[in-house]
Amino acid sequence: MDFRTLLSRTAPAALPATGLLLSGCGLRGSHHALDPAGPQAGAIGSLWWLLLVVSAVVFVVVMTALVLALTRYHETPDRENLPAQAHRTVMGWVAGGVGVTVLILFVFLVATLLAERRIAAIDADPEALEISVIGRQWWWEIQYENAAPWLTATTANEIHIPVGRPVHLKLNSADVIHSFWVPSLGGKRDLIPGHTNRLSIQADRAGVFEGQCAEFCGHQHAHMRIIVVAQPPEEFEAWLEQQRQPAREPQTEGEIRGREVFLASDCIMCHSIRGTTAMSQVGPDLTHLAGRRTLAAGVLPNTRGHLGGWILDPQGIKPGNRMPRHTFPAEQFHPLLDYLGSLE
Amino acid sequence: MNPEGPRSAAVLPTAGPRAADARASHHDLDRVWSPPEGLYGWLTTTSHTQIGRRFIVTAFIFFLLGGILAALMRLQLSHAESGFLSPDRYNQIFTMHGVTMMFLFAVPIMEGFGIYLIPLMVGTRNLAFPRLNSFGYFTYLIGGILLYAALLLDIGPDAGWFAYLPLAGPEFSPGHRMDFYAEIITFLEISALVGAVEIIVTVFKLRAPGMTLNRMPLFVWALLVTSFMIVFAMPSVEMASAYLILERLAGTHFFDPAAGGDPMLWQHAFWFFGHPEVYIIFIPATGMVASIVVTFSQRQMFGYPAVILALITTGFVGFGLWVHHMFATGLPSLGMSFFAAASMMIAIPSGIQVFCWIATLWTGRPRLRVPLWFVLGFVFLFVMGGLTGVMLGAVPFNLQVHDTYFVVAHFHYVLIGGAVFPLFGGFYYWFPKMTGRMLNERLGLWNFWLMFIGFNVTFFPMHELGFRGMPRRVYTYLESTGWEPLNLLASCGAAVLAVGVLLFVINVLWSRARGQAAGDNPWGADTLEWTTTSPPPNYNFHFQPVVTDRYPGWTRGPDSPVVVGLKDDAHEVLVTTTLDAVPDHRTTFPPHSIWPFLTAVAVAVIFFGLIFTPWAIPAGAVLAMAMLILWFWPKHHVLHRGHEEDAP
Amino acid sequence: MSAPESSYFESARGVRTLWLGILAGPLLWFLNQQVNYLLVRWACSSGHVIVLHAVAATCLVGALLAGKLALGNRRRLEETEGAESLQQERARFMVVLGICSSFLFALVIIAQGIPNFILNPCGK
Amino acid sequence: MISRNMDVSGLPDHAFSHHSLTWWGVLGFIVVESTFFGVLVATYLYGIGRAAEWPPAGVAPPTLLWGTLNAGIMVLSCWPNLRYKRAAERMDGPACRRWLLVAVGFGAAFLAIRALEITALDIRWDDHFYGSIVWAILGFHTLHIVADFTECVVLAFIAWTKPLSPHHFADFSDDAVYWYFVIAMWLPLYGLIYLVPRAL
Repeated sequence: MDFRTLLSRTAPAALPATGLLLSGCGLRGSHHALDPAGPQAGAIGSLWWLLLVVSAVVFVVVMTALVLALTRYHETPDRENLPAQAHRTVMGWVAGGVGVTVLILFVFLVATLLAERRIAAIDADPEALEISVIGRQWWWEIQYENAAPWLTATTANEIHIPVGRPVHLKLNSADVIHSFWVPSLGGKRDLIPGHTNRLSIQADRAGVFEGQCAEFCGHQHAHMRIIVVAQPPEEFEAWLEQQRQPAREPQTEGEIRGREVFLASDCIMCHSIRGTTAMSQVGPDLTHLAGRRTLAAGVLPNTRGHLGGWILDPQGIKPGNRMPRHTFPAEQFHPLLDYLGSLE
Repeated sequence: MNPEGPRSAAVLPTAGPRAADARASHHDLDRVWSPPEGLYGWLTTTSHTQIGRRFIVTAFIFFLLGGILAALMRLQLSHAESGFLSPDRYNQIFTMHGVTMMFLFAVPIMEGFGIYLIPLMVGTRNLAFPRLNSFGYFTYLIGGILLYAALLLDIGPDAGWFAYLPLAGPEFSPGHRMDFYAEIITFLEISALVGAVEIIVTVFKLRAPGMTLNRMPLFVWALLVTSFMIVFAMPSVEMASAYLILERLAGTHFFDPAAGGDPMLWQHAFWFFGHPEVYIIFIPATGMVASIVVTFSQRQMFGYPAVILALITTGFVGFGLWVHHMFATGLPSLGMSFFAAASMMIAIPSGIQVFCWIATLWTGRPRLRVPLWFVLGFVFLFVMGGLTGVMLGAVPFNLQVHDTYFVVAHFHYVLIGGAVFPLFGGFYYWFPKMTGRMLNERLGLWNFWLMFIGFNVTFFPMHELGFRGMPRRVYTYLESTGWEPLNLLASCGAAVLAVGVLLFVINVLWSRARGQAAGDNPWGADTLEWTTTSPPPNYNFHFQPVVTDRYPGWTRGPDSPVVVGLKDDAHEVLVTTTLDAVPDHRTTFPPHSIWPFLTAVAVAVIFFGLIFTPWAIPAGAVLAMAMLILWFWPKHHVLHRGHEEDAP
Repeated sequence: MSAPESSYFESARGVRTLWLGILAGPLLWFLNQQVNYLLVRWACSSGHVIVLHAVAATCLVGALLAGKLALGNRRRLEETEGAESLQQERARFMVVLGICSSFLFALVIIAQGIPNFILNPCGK
Repeated sequence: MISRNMDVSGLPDHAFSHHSLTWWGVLGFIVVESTFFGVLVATYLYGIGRAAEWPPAGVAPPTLLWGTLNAGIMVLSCWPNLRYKRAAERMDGPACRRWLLVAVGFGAAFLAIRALEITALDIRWDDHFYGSIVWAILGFHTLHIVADFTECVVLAFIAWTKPLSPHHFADFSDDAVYWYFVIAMWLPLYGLIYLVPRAL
């Protein structure tokens, strides 16, 4: 019954498999609310099974009563008056049914409140890691804040978390209401302009967990996906340390040329690459673009071909999104892709 | 200062057959109560049977249109990354699907049945405010047409029927799309509000003598509770959409956090209406179910007071649930849990009703005809939807499935299962009364089973899609999500469902022309509407009946007591007291009139004009005021002259 | 003519008690919910969860008193003798509604009182 | 079974107060509109709950003079309104005509003062949330005064130009009920707009 222990036992076995996934394109992750990967989703899963089993019994009983009512032998001819004895019997059944209903509902209520309390207790962990998530039309900005502002790591559409440690997400929106939801890790929470909401998640096994914006937010609501990559703590720390660094300097001639193209283009109107003069905050931070699994908020695998396609025709891939079409002559375009592809 | 004494003394029971009263004649009644002919008659009629039928037909057409939109969505979603609809179109379509089904179909059709049936069921000649009724219909019709015109012109609202701010605000929805939403919703709901006031006053003051509170048919009770809910719920959405108008038109800051506003204010105001709305749709359906169950088990409703208790309880608790649409917004969890508790407790009255219906069938002799089949389908689907509803009340579980296809599945089970199935049962049940002909039974069975199977195939898989992470309101999804097979299955189910509905349309068209003649009371039903002819005459009853028990349809005979002494050459009806329906005075209804229609047009000018210019307010207001004055002006004049003419 | 006692439920006073029996429960429930909902943030900042309990308890007592009133009305009805008049029949119906609605809403108030024992008012 | 028909020809053909259908209709719309006002009040209180300062920093609450004067005159107008309603229910034509004129006079006074009240505001509806809700409340209430004032003028015109029937008197009586409502609504709104910000 306790999914948490079950899963924490099976998690080590799952590691090699997730390793394989991580090395692949990374799009096939887990995303099922009843396949919990953390204690929050686990608590909700247990609550669900209770609700389901009791409800199924109730449903079967009511349907049986309905079928019996239709098929039993009837002999009462009078439309208006029922013999007192029969009335009492049926009244007893009805009252009993109502009584059982009340009882079940109170059980549901208490079970719900206890599950809620359990989740709240996990959420209160002072050791938690805090990550800031900002919803934007139609992508997610992720910030690992640091007391030293220059050590703040900013990325997009991909949250890395350490396995086994609670994570507090600080949720804000830069435009309309969005909702953060990764089913394997727990319930959702809205990102509302003017409010700072919080949500705690925790992964008890390594893996890639997918989610998606759950509150309608305009044209590309359908393509506002997010992935959570749960890694062993040391792997996570290494990743975070790398993310804090400014962008890798271009090495090859193509990459150097690519950076020139980038900095001369209108890309810099929206994007920033830390360590260069591109510092705009409108679009996703590209400092470590090549290290991400996906492009365009989880829509495309991050390959050179897809990146090129995305730059040339973003409106064909995500109609209505904020990135305009660009045309580059081939002699600029290939170096640009070289450079962006080198930003690990 | 009211002459209470002489009033009651004036009621003199007269012995003898009704023929003793020679003054009443079919001919005079018919002349007085018939609407004028032709287009002018269509625009001016105040007859509740005509307007009620019109509400039902119009709302059903909107149901078909909303269904077509749903079919387009299912077509788009049947395959991953389908290019059939652009996100821009899809967003308009899903918004209009919601707006249509909630505002243009469900509420108006329930009110339409109420408008048609309630005067007949309480034994009077018309609704309390016949001209207001006509006004209500035209506001509804004009509002619906304007919304669909916008959709066809590619300027249909596209921020969802719930229109959350700031997405629906001026910054993120520039252009006129959401102006249409804000203006037309505000305008349309006028219709629901006037309908509710009419129904309340009719039920309170125009019941046949002897129809005390505890003899009112359950359908009348249901519509009474619904109307009260409308009166308290609709103003909330009206005010919210008025704020939205101001926000978009005048630059106010109700929802702008940068200037002290809050987007959550919209959600509170919207759902304070939005949740009761669900019960506004569902409660009339339970009234239909009660009528059908009683008639087809030939047994009085088991636990009549318990069922009414359930209706009243649902009506109240329905106002204490709205926050459960906002569990994910980060409100304090203790505060939310009060709403979670209420969301679960509302299952008690629903349970009481289900048990009483089953008990009625149990103690009666059920006859399995098409209306009862629809009710059985209803019980199946509604119990299922009700149980998922209880689950959704559980806050943590809600946070997983909120705004996913699980919720889509849930509310279609309670809205289609809980309201559309009873409604179809109601169509089969009252069609003979409205047209004088029976609907075809065999086609009806096909209709039922195709709808029932199609419905389950469409919506049951959506529960699982929700668990798999599929959010609502997405125009497409990636193939890698693995949602395609279940979506394809759902789309196939939708096709079956659509064929079922099509069979119904065919059945209605065929039966209206060639159906078997019905007679006054083909089902052996118990309520007053079945004691008059099918279809009823314009004046409903030759003599207003005097009711002596709860089941006049079963107990009344040709010699049963009636009301005599009402003028049959004027629109005169009897007004009775609220609790015990004791005759109080006679009142004369105003005649047919064009002004309600013109007033509706004038009010439409205000709201439609506001989409484009604020000057619409003064211009439209002067126009509307003029129409209103003309509407109320001639009434006394005509009445007065009428009095003089009446004098011998 | 009916006895003076049986016309009690036609008098304004009698009718008022009948309606009170039916409506007091739901109205108190609504009050309980709204007040408690509004007080949550305050209870968090001040730490006085007891006030939430007090509101729920007061409303519960009120609903039960309405039930008692309705029960009293039923006794009054049972005391009247002879054939039941139209008005008495209707009054009996309203009394039954009043008893059931009072106790049903008492139940709902209890259900809404439970979270105060389990959850922390500061929890999000 | 002998049927006992009910002869109602002796009943009156008009009624006042809660006997009349129109009274119930008016009551219905009063409830609807009270709910509207309730939503406005709730919005205002919601704003207070969200704001750190109410009214926002640098904004003074509306000046007391005109609002208080209007509230005072409205309370005073209950008296002629009562006379007007009573005259209508007695079917006293001459008295009714006179009191109707007085009512029109009061309506004109409310409107004139309301105009001063609105022009005295030093905030705009598009300044901030506070400005929006204050304007919305004042505007919505003014709409009611305008509507009822117009109705009063029309009724006065009818009263002075046509022979009056019992139905007219019933209408006059219902109109008076509506006036009470418009006045009764102003008192809590006055407290909300003028007194609450000062008490906070």
